[in-house]
Amino acid sequence: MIISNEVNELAKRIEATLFVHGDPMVLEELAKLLGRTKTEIRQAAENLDQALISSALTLVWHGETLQLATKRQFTQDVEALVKDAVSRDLSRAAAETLAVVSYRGPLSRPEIDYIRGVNSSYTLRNLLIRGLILRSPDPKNNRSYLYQISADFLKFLGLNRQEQLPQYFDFKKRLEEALKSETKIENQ
Amino acid sequence: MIISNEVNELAKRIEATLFVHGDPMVLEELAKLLGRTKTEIRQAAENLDQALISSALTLVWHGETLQLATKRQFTQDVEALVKDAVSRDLSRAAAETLAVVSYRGPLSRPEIDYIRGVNSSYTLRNLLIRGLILRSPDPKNNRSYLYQISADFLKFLGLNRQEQLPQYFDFKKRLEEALKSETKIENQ
Amino acid sequence: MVYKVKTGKFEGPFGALLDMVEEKKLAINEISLAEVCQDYLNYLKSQINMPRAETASFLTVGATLMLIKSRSLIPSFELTEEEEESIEELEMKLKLLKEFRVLAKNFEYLAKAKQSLFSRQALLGYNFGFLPPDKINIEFLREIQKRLIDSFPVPDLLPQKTLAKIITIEQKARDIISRIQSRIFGTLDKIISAKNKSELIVGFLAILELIKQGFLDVEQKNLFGEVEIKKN
Repeated sequence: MIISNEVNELAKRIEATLFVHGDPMVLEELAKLLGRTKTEIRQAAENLDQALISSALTLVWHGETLQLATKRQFTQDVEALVKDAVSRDLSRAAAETLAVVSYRGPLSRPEIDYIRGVNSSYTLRNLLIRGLILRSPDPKNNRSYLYQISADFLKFLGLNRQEQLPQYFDFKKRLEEALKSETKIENQ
Repeated sequence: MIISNEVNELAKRIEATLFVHGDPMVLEELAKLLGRTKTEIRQAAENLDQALISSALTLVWHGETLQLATKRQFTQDVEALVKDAVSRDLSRAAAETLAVVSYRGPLSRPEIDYIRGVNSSYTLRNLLIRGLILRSPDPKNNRSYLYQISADFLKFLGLNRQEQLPQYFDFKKRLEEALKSETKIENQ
Repeated sequence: MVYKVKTGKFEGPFGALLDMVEEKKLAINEISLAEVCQDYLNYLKSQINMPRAETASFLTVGATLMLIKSRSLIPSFELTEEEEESIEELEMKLKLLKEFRVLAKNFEYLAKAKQSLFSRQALLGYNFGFLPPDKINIEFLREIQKRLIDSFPVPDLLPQKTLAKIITIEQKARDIISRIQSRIFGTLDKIISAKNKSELIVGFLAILELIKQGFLDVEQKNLFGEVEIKKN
């Protein structure tokens, strides 16, 4: 396999920065650090994505963040090296809650409870501890939190982007139609 | 700049392994981990060296060890990043993690996560590189670390021993109770 | 060692109901819901350790199922607009949950496929000796630790009240039998004589149980008349 990859300088600077940063890095922060605009960063990152085709590494895009990770075909080689790895078991309640958060998030706990018809606080706490979901204060209600999936969750499933979730666009659309008729979400 | 890089599979496995491991790795260990001979590893590493010409990363050969690192021309970017990461005030999450490690350490990351109700891996890294906490291998579990307050930080606080922290025994007891109140399950 | 948060073993009324519909390989509609009504009530009765908060939501779904079942038994049974809506909502929510379950199955499958991506630890290999942050002192640490301890989740005690006034299905059934015996016949409203929604639900459950067991006979004299219940 012969691949031509003319990688521009900015793409490489991004690669070096993400390599050292390790964690997902916000595009905005990357732009500030490298003295470029967010658009330039995004473009160069696409470029880097292409260049990584022949590498063991890949870019994980999650929301406004970027992270460097190993490709899925190397899982078995590297997982033994990882300390305190996330347990691979997903209980049914956990998988169901993750499905709701993946396709409907960011959303609040009452909204998750409404869809599942059951109190999700224990399951959410468990997923937070495992780092599979993130929570942030609800900008509309500072006494409440919004939940969304994390980059770690995508990596856990072996995915690079949220859009790679099974049936992502298809399901999101159908879901919105189904919920259109339903406006009464009871807030506690 | 057009470069042809036919990277064989073993070279990529080495790349993935060194990426996750981070520290220099002895050839012998790499060979054992990937189920190949040292000669094969050495050959594939030469191959990887070539492939990395167009990357921001490079292979550092040091005696019998190999390490993946950023190329020298990106030193400035990387240093800016690192300086930025450690010059900031402690986030709320970092302060909380520091308090838990100070009062209840030595303890493992899962225990810290459990007490805080969120994943603490990022904040622990930050505290580690600032020298506020120390980590050591968990004698009971070789895939886990234990974290504790550093001697430097204790001194900085004006204390000789952890037990001199205000309300030490009271808080420690309550943290222990919180851990005990929930089911412990064996790892995998 | 991994610490795992205790998760409730109850999957909630929709989850349980969906299990029953799917077990019989039925589509989600009024006919199938009427069919699994009895299973659902039996399940409800068997769950003696169900948390109180859960019981309330289980009973609400039970009430909607009772409406569906009643209409299938008594075709002229009139439903209010609100009741019609609650049936529609139940169907909608079951369909929605079914969709999410398919997606959840995909996640479980992916998780088992062992294809996780791994990244590097942040700032690996860097060591700065000792870099203490500003504004950190003993008192600050104590305060942060205290706040964390104070925020530990306490067990849900709140729902205790919710069920205080709800009578169990068995109690209500006994009560109705004795009232039927003394009055021979009466209308549904009078027999149930519910003080609140929860009691009405339990009363409904009891009546249905008795009809099914052949204790009672249901009669509606004219199309919009009251439903009369007689002892057989």
